Amino acid sequence: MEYILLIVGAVLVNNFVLTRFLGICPFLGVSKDLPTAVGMGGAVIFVITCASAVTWVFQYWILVPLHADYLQTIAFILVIATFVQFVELVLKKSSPGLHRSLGIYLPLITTNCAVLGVAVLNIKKELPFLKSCAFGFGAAAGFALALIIFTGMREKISRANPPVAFQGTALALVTAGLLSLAFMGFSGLVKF
Amino acid sequence: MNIISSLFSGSGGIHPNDSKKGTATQATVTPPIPPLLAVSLSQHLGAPSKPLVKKGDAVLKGQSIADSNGFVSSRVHAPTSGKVVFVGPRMTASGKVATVVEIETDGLDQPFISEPPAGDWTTLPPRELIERIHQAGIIGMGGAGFPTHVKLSPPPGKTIQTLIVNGAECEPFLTADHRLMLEQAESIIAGIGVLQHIFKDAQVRIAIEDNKPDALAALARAADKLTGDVQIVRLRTAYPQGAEKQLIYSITGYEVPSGGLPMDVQALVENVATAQAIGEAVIRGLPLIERLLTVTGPALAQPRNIRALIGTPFSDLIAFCGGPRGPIGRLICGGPLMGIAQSSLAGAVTKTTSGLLVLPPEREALFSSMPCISCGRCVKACPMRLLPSTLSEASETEQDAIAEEFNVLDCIECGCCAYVCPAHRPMVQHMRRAKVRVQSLRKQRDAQKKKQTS
Amino acid sequence: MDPVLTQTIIIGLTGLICGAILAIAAHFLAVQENPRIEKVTGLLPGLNCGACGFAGCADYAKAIVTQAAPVNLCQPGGVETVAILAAELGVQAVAAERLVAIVLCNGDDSRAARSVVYNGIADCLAAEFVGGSGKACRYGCMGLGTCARICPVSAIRIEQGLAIVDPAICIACGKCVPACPRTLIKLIPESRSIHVLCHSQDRGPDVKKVCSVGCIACTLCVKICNGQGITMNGQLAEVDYSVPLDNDEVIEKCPAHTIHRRTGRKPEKPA
Amino acid sequence: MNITPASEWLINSSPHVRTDDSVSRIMGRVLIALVPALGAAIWFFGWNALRLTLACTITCVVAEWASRSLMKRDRGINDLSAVVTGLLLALNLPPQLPTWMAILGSLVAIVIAKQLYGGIGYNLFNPALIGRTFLLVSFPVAMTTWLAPSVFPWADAITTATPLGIWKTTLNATQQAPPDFFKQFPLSDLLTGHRPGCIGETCSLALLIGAAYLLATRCITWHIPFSMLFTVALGATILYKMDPTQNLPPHYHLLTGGFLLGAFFMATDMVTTPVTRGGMVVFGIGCGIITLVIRKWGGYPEGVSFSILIMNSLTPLINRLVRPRVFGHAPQSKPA
Repeated sequence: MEYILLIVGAVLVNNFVLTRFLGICPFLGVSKDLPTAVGMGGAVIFVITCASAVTWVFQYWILVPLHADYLQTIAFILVIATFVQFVELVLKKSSPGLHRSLGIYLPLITTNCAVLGVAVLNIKKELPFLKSCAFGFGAAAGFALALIIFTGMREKISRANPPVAFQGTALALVTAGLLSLAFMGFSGLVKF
Repeated sequence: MNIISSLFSGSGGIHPNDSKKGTATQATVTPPIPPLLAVSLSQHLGAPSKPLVKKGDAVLKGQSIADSNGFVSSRVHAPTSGKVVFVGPRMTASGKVATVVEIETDGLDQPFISEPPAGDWTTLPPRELIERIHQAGIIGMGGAGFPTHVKLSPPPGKTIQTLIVNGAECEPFLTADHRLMLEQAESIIAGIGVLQHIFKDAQVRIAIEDNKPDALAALARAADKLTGDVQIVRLRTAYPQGAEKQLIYSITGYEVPSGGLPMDVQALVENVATAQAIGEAVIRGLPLIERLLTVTGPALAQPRNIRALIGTPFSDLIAFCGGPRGPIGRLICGGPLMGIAQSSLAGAVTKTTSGLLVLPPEREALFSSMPCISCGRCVKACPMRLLPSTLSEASETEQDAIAEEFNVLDCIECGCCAYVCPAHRPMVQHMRRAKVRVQSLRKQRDAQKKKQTS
Repeated sequence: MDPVLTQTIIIGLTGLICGAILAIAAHFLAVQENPRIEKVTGLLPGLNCGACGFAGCADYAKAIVTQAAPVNLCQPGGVETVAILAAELGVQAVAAERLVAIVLCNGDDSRAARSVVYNGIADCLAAEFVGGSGKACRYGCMGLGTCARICPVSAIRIEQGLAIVDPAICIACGKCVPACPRTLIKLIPESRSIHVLCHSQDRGPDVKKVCSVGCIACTLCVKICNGQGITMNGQLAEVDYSVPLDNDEVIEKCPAHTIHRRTGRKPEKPA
Repeated sequence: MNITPASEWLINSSPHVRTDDSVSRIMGRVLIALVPALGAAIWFFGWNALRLTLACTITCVVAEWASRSLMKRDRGINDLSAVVTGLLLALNLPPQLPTWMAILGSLVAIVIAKQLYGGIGYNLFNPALIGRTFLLVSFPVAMTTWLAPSVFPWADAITTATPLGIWKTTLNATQQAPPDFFKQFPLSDLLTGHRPGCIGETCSLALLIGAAYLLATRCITWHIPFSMLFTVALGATILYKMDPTQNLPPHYHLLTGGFLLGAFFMATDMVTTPVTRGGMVVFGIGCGIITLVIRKWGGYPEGVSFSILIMNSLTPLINRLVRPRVFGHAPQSKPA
């Protein structure tokens, strides 16, 4: 039950994109068509969940015993970068089409604040290992969910007729804001 | 003959005011031979016919004036005797430019062949019956104009189990098929007899909407002459009940697969008028040179069902019906839901012209450029279960890939979506545009693929 | 332990391990790529207009490198790109003459008659389904601007219901050619300057009824130039753009004022 | 023969007949359907109701007209959709809300939620709900201060709380249902509308009359409101059966808060809801579940507007995923 609440909280209540406003760059960048968004969502879920696990191990087995937790940020980025590179290699091999449409946003997961954010939050909240993984998964699933919903909306916007000044990213940002307004309804759902 | 009700009821459809009262009870009349006939050589689907006559030639009634140009093509005959005064490109009622043969009639109506073909047709093999149908220039008279001899020659491996004779006439205003069924039931049944000879084991289903009980009764009476598995089927009145795919579903419960033909579900649909023409051609050796059509509409003085020669100019038809009553706003060749708007009176009757509709000017324009408000009425009305709302938006923004994904190519252009649209969007035009664009997208993609593999 | 040392060791080791993992992964998951394709892509203008017949610049580059496709297909790039590509790949190539698009109709609202009122989508392809946008001529420009919308460089404008190409801007990508449902747009060598601006196959009297500048098929121009440069195609005089034609007489004598001089050249660049 | 010259004829693609119905007529019918609720609002909340209604409606119409003019687009306010938005927003506001807030909410609704997308047909979210939610998030106190209804002639009103508000705060504070809750809010008051709440949401009877009119004129179909109603009723029944002391009985779920107004007037907004009937059912079920979840576990006492907005955001996906099987696309057995 605790795990479910943790995940629900991370997906709906404290959605990384919609309430913490982390990871906006790929959120806007790869939300133009559905298959790409689903691919990106999958990649992010994989990277964040694994990164949560590995950074937890890294923190508590290496950095803490060595009293080097001040290296947290730089070490985490290193680990995350490795994961992202790995995902990129796999994707390039297995589905070049998806790889091409993700483009620059795939390597950019590395610097995606959401990934680092989850890792750092795990440590900050002093979550035990499994909960860290669950939280990581939930946060990533929330990102994927928001991305997919947003992609659907952007497809509809692409057939809309906005004033010229608001075409493209401007309107996408307005939409993201309205979406986050709607998601505020979930606030207080899980006290976490 | 018993009348049974159709077992299957398709989805979607609309119930417009059928406006048939004015002409449904009027017997067919034959106008005098017009002074000039404009016979198009592209009345059918497929390659235009090759003209066999040139300017100055004298022609006789029923004489072939154009020959098939390939397998999917048809022949054209002179509807009456006279002199050819022009052969060349002209605007036709279909809204396209086509080769037209203009005949100055001599009023003598001299026939080319006077004798019916010798011998008993029932002893002939199907191949020869089909050849007679080809020689008579018969094409689908319901609207599409597909050459009938092609339809009757399924490729090897395909069999026809259900032969559906379409007397649904679901378009509002039109009553020509209705009158044909009342006045020439015997002749239609004779044509069905010929079709039974071609497809020996096929069951015959004569489909008529339940708003024409007299036609149902007339055909039921006449059909007693037929042997084999024949039934009259009463259809629920709805538009587009008479559309080929919807009709096959109503009768057999099978959906013609996307991109497929009726023969893929072992069915064949012939319009009642076509069936009648087949009988005339095979039994009496007469080519298709005239047809019944309804000249009607609120802006016409005397709406009538008319037996018109192919090539009769629309202006003669309107004059024969007493001319317009008040100003004309639109002239439609065909029914109000699938007909073609005319930009002049220069059009002329073709083998597929089922009606001529004279409409008064509207108070407001029919279509507007208002955005879709996603009310979903078109989705409910679409008999193909498409999402016209999304498709029209995709067409508007030229998102051809979306249009393709949402199956725009399955659209039958019946017009139900545009009929119900409260935003008055030109839905059918959007669909047609998206279809053309998707097809060219596919062509491009195929070409690209070829390039990559080569 | 010295914190600096700890730091170095931790980060160094982590980096090493990560690097090793990636190296192994890269070895197993390697994808072959030809570096020349990328280089050639960089040399192309990057408009992705598709005039070369490939899906875009990258596709064309791939075809050049792997299938030895000719290097002179890029229209927007013009002579310079052909020269650069030829040098890069070490092949001989002659740049074809620069092409420009032209609309073979001159029937704007002041010259072409209107017969009906069109009520529908403002798009030529859509209007063609119902026989046009209301102009009486069945062959001429409908003026609904489908070509103008598809043009990637906005070289086409609609003036009084007639599409006009600005040759100075046109990059000859050819997108407008199939976009015109009445096939009025042609790509022609830029040095050709005399045009029969009509596409009507109607006979003279019929043309006269619907347009004041339509070709009435009097064949005078063909006689003047002895069939060299202008030929009859049915009821229409057509310029044969493969033959140079520079004869002002055809312009002056044309009774319907259908023939015009329009230069296709870009204005000379100041040296 | 006297024939109108063809130059006055119209040519258009088929079909050549169409329905007489139009967007402005649909909007007009929605306005008619809202008249009973508006009447009840004025009856119970008097001048405040009138003030909010006028402020919202006028602001919406003016904002719509101004945005259209600024964008140099045709078709201003004659489709009545701005009036509908304004009226719906007003009916969703608490009676004592300052006028300037109502005006601000209307501006957000029309300018941001609607015209930025290109106007009617293109908006993703229900504009009235965006306006209301924006106000709720920005001015939580003003938006959750309620007045007790006082029947004509209107006396000075007393500040109080809505039934759902009382229920939630008491439950959160004492872990027990508020005492006298059902005496304080008898079923009859919920039906007539004699209870605190947003001005248009209290009178269930008036809303039901309007809903019946909308259904009878085929302005809305049953799919969204009834699947939403059914989901909430079912969920509430299950919860109530599990623990009657901690959960509201199902009919209180349906008759309190903005449920009826939301289900019949906001969740049925055509533009922001799915087009397929299956999609509409999914939409309604989704709204019902989210409403119940927010009411039961969420931080806000009322979740109808949020649930509709969240489902609005899912509409494009529902339209894409819940589609009927296209004719001829089935894996069907061929005739033998």
